[in-house]
Amino acid sequence: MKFAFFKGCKIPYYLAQYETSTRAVMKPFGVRLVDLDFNCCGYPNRDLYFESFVYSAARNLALAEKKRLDIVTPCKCCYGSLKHAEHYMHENEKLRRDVNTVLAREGLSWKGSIKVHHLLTVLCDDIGLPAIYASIVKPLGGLNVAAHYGCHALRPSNVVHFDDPLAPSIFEDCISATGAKPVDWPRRLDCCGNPLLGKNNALSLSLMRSKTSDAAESGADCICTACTYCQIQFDAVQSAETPEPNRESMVPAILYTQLLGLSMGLPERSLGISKNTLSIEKLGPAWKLLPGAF
Amino acid sequence: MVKTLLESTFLFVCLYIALGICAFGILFRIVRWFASDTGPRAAVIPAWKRVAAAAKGFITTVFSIRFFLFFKVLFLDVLLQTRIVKTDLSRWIMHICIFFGFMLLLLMHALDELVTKKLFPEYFSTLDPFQLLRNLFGLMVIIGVAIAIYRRVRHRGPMLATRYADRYAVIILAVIMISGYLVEASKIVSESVFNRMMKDFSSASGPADEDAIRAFWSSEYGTVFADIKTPITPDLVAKGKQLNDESCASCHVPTKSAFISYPVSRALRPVAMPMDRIKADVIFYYIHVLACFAGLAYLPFSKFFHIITDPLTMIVNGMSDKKKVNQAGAMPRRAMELDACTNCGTCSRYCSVAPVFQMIGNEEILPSRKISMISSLCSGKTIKADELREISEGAFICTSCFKCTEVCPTGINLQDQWFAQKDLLAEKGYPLPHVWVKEFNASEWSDRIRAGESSRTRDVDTIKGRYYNLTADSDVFAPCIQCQTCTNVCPVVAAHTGRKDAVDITPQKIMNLLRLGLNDLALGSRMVWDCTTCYQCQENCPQGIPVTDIIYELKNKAYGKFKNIDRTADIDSKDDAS
Amino acid sequence: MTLPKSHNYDPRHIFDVMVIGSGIAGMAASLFAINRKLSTVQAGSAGGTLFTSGLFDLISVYPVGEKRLWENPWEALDAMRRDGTSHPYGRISNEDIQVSFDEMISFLGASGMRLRFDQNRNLKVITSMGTIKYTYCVPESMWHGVEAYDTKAPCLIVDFKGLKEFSARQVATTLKGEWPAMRPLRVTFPGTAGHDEIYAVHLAQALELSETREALARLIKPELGDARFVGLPAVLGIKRTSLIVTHLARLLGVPVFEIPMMPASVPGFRLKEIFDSELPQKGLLRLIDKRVVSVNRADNGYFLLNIGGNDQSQIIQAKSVILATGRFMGKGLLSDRKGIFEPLFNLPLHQPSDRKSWHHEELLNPAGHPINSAGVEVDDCFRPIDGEGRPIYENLFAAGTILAHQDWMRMKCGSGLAIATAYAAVNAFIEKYMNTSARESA
Amino acid sequence: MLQTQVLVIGGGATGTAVARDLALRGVQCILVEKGDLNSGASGGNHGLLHSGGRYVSNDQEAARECKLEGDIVKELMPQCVENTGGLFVAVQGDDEKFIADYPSYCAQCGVPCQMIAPEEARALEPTLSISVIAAYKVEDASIDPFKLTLLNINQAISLGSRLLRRTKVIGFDVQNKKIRRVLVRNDYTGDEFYIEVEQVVNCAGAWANQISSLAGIEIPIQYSKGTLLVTNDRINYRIINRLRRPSDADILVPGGTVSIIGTTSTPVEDPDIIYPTVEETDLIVRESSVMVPVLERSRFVRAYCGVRPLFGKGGGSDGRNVSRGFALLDHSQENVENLTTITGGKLTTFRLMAEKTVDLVARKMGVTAPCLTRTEPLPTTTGGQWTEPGISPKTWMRSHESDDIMICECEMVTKKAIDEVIESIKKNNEKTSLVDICMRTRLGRGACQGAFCGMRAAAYLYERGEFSEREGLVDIGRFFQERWKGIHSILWGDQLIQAELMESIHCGLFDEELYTPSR
Repeated sequence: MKFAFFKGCKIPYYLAQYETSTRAVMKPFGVRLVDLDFNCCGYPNRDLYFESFVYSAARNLALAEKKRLDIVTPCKCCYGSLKHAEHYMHENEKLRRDVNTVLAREGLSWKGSIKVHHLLTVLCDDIGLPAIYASIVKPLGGLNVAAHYGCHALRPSNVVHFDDPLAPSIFEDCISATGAKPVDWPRRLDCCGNPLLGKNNALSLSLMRSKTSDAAESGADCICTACTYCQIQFDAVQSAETPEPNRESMVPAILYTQLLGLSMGLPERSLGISKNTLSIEKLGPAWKLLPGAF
Repeated sequence: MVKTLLESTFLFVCLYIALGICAFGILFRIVRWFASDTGPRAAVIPAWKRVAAAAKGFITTVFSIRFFLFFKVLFLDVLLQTRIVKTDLSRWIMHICIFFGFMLLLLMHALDELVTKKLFPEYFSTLDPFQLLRNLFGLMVIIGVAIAIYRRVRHRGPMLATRYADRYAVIILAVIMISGYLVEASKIVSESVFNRMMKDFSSASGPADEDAIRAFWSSEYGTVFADIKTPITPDLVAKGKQLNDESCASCHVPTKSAFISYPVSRALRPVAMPMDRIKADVIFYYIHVLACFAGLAYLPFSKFFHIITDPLTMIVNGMSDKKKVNQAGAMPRRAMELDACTNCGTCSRYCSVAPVFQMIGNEEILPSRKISMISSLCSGKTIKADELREISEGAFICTSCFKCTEVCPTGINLQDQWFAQKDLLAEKGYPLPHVWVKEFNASEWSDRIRAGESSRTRDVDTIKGRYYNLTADSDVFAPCIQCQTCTNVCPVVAAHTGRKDAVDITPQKIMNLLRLGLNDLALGSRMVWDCTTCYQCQENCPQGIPVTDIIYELKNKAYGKFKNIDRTADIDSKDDAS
Repeated sequence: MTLPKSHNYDPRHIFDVMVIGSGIAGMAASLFAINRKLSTVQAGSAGGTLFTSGLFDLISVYPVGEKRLWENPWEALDAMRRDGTSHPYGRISNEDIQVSFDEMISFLGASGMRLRFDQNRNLKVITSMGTIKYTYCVPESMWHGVEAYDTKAPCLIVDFKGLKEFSARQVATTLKGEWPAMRPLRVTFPGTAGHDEIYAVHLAQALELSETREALARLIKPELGDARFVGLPAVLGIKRTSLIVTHLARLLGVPVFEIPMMPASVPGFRLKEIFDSELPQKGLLRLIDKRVVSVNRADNGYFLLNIGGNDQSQIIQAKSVILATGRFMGKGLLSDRKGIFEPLFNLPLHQPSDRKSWHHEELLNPAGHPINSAGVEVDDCFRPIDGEGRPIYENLFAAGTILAHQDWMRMKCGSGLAIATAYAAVNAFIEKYMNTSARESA
Repeated sequence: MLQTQVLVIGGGATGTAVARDLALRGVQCILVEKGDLNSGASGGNHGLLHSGGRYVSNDQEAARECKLEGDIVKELMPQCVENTGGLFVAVQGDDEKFIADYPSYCAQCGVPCQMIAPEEARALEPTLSISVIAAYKVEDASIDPFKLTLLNINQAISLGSRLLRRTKVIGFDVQNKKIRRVLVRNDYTGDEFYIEVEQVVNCAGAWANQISSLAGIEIPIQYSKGTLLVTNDRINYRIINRLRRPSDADILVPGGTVSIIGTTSTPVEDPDIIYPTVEETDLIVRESSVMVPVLERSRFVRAYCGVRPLFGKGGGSDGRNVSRGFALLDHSQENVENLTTITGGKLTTFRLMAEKTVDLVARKMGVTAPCLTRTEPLPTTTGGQWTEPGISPKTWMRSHESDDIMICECEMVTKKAIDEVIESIKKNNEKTSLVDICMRTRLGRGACQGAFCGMRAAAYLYERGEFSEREGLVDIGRFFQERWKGIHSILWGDQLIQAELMESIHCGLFDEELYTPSR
């Protein structure tokens, strides 16, 4: 299997561990991730200019199309954005024409011949859960994990086609494969608040805290993410914005690729665990029980 | 003979003037590094703090393990310019040609007294390999300049903005090179130069010998004589060669090894005599030297300055820790980086949001453009409001991906510049649109929109989207049955952050404002600008209304209208209840 | 363990049943089909159950024109059968109705929503309008309200500042005549100070956290007085309702109950949550984001259903279809100025001759508007029939409110009708069609 | 016993304008209205301030009057007017001669009119059909008749007059050719009482004959019912008239946030028994969509009708040829010296009608004060401004108290608006009902037609203590019925879904039909 790897803007500098851990866990399954000269997925621009958002995304699609590679992205926001652009390009002929005219300036064109995948759907569907179960050498028994779905991959479902938008299970299935126990939590499908960071911090943090308290009340040891922005929010932002007296109650966040990598027995360094702001050692007893962890 | 540089009082004075200007210019620019407000909260960081921070940074780096990075940076980045080779081979070739050609000419030729003679006591400018190398180095520079000009013409456009100062620099460089070759060529063909040499150095005795040498120089060295009396026979040339070997060869290798100047001299033959009469060689010499002085004087004010700033930047950034940004120390560094930028356009080519520029045409999105705007932003110049608007749009479209910093051949910490720019813009009243939009409430925005529109009737045409028009199409929102599901699933409405920050209207109320034709009232609402775009409302709407897409469109339309509104102007708010 | 996934399923699979519609009828049909090991796929929009109040009506008014209320729903059903009505209930025995209810109740109970009922008696529930509603079955969270009303014991009704759909004072004032011991209390819901308007679902989400419950109890407790019950608007959580109800009761020292209110209804969200997450666990393939755009029939009689729209359409093959698309709100029936029609199969409909006779001149006319009795006519196997009474397709069934000759809003039989007809349709399919196809393959 | 100088009967535009005119001349009056303000023709029309263009071909007198009065209303009562401008457009198949003659008709009446190209008309009004072949610009405007009436009566009240709503005149006590006392009955309480009067002005519109017959006088009046439809959102910016001789469904009036299309003209026998029918609704949609095709698939939220009192007998079958001019009748000749009747006419000329009437009454009374309504601007008063569409959300979004919630979401009517309305009703010592609030605000007039806001408003009135025991339950039933009158003929498509939702909540869940007394 070979995919064009769409990192998005934040991974290289802010969340390098997501890239390294993704590459580390994909390698044993024979998945090759190819780097192309992608640009921004377009999402940040959608607030201001619709057409520049579509064009940015479409250019990425066209680049992958030129190489005849499907795209896989570990970021749910990028996933949603690329899927949206795909949807609009299919739906609106005038838009398709105009975007293709601009793409043609650099010898590109969009035909819609490739697919966009999220990391989880590749794991779950293309690699398949049985293969993942088979790759586990250190099951993470005793760890209660709250799966945070991330909005932009899940909704609107008629555009993103990710999973059942109201009762998705793909993430829990992936977590179960590692031996950890997915917890059911009321706010699992809610927003992490990151889209509002820098725009309305009070609101952004309020959204995040309603999720972390819910995860804690539901008995989760950690929140598991599969999205660049969600991870930044629950990890770096939570850590920076939680005042001292409440720091003990922070619920740490872990990337799914790190979780999977640990259960596959991959070396911690390749997973970049130490790069997470909130140390997973803080997971306390549950984590320490893990066979071979630390 | 022309007096050497040191012997001509005029040139001597010129040199000192040029040196003076250059030194003053460099000093001026360095002072400016510490005086420029290249970051936020400049008022509370006076220059002495910046100097202190820079000094402290210097000292701590020198006495830390990081000092060893110095050699790595110097060798790989400064000398071999590996940062360029990563992104653009032709640029690297261009740059290596100019850099090495020019530096070697400088050292070997311009500073021959100080450098070459010290290293090679037998040095003489008309001896090989020096004559050959001089031509070669000159050629390198010319090739480099040609590539540079070709690239500028070929990749013209906003990605590779050419400044006027850049053009003058290239012109001076070209003049120096061309005049240099012309000095050499005109000397080759000059009879009077030959005669002077004969007078000073020749051991020839008698006209026969002189004729022989003249014959030899005429046929082999390319000198053009007004009248060669005797026919040039091979014997005469052979004799001339012999005499030449005795008295000239120790200083003059055959001019053919000047493989550029010699062909040029051949081309000059027809006009050699008149040229010689007007002492063209001296004129060219003066042009050459004065152009060099001009270049020297101009150095701190032109692109040439990067010869100094680039290595400095590479060294400073290569050795310091990018993650620890201290504003006091960062300010002079940023100012220096602004001087180090050569406007090569690499950053723009790799910019993650460059496609946005393709679509909306705002050049201020492009990093190469931004960096030059930052200079004017920091210089305290008054910038027009609409320009500021464009600049801030460019600043906030940046996604902070660090790609530009990664590829910058000069190693400028561009991302840090952008962060500082954003902060500076926020200080000037241009923060992120999501933030400035809250300077007014929805109602006040609506007043402002109306103040700018003459017609009293509802105006839909100006808020039409190009591809979708959800907010103006009643088929889209009319199916609303007021069930409140959208509001009930909205996490933003649910977030209780106190009345000051609470959303003003709910998604359902937005649908109703649209239905009531009060679109303007929705545009500036907090609900629109605080929407997290989580799509819960849209996914759960039993009537299939694209609520989130509508909110997105409202943001687009609001931004389109608001950005042209002067936020500082007072307007009469119309009393609706009248 | 590989359950079919909405994002990844085998398009070649032939399903036994495709259920179209995601209201109570669609959910019930899917549940019954899966419980009978049929391979089942369901399509329908997201909000199908959001408008349900959480009460499970069987029947309480018959005949509607007379506004006759029945204490015992089974007797009402018997009376209706005696009158020879063509109501869909007439095609199902009381025993089957009972069994279908039991199956649904046990499913919901196992999924965390316990329902309470009194075998042969309709329960009386206070509504937020201050009316008393007869219903068959209530969620446990509302049960103490039934008890409180029966005993007219001192009771505190609490509402929240800014929740504009629910007024304790309205409930208490309206019921003052028959229940003088009821007292209203207004409190500011914890954490919502400074917010002008608050919304039921958000309160429910907030109550999932124990600290919110404790804060709320601290506000109510001092005002308790002699109250032996505390009534609250129906906002007691979505996922952990039983826990919240018991926790609040423990904190307050008296039983608490919920009062159903108008949409958007929290109990509706609860049901949606249960159906959405539990049915796929049992093996249902849910295509919740998809709509059935068109239907074709293969030569072997199987249905080929075109799912989705513009860019991503897919064909699903199913041996049978249960149409549970509801009425106008559910888009099972569409209308224009000339008449009503069924958009998917273009089924013949029983309907008034012209629009003039769709509605009465009084909205609250107890006889009910004729348009509300329009719909799909079916045979005893709940297959839509043509003018001659013959089934249109052997393998097409209909259930729920799309059926003709019923006015669930006046008879108070919405959920009962949905559950019982879904049950009958699934069983009819198994009996008629699975056996036939088994014979054919043999 | 109540006493008054003048008793005005009828709380429509004319009656309230008469009350205001009298008050401005220093004459106090009592205005009795058997229902609520504007419950007759004043509330059942387009809300169109005619430029006169509509009448230039068939009633030049009316056209001139409209032009003059229209200008006065625009100047003195701007808060009730949206000066939209208007268009007359003809589509393929319309009478070409009429189209060609139209400018000269206008010129004869002094009504400004400017021909524009069909393309320009479509640029101004994008919803116009592509089959438009001719268009003229005129000076039509839209007017809010509810606000107009409220502001007129409010000024009269502030000058000392009184309004008695739900008060029906049931008898005159005539002595010596003069009405001495008027017997009235309050329909809510059933109380009957006398009002001692000097003069009686009969402004009962379509009910004028019923009033005059109490004094034994017959007034020849024909009743013509006109039905109109309200769209869910505003479709046009200007008033769009069909350029032809007056006929069915040929005027589309934008009224704030909606558009109103009508009307029909059907003779009826009894002005009390009128409701929009399915046939009329279909006719309006069919006819109007020729001019504005989008109406064929638009969502309509309401149908309503008014009955026009047409003075005189004869004329064509639909009453369109009977004069729309007004009739001022001095009943002195019929032996009742102090009774004056004003009837007929149209909304645009309501002020003129009042002026002429009060001139006559003042003469009878020997009052010499001149008419001031021709020069004095109409003041805005609290409680009177909330009928304007969009005013409530605009005010609320400008700023509001923290407890000022929105009771009605569709039209965004706030608690504050409702409070003000209740206070203004209480000033008159009356009890508030949901129907009253609906008339004085936009409550229940939007898409949901009361399904949600009726419940919230009832809850709020309980909160305020306006209702005791089951009063609110009964009142909400009345409110729904009032709304239902206007929707049951337009229930198809989205609006049928809305109605189903309404019924499923109020019958399916709340069992309200079991609590409403059967009729």
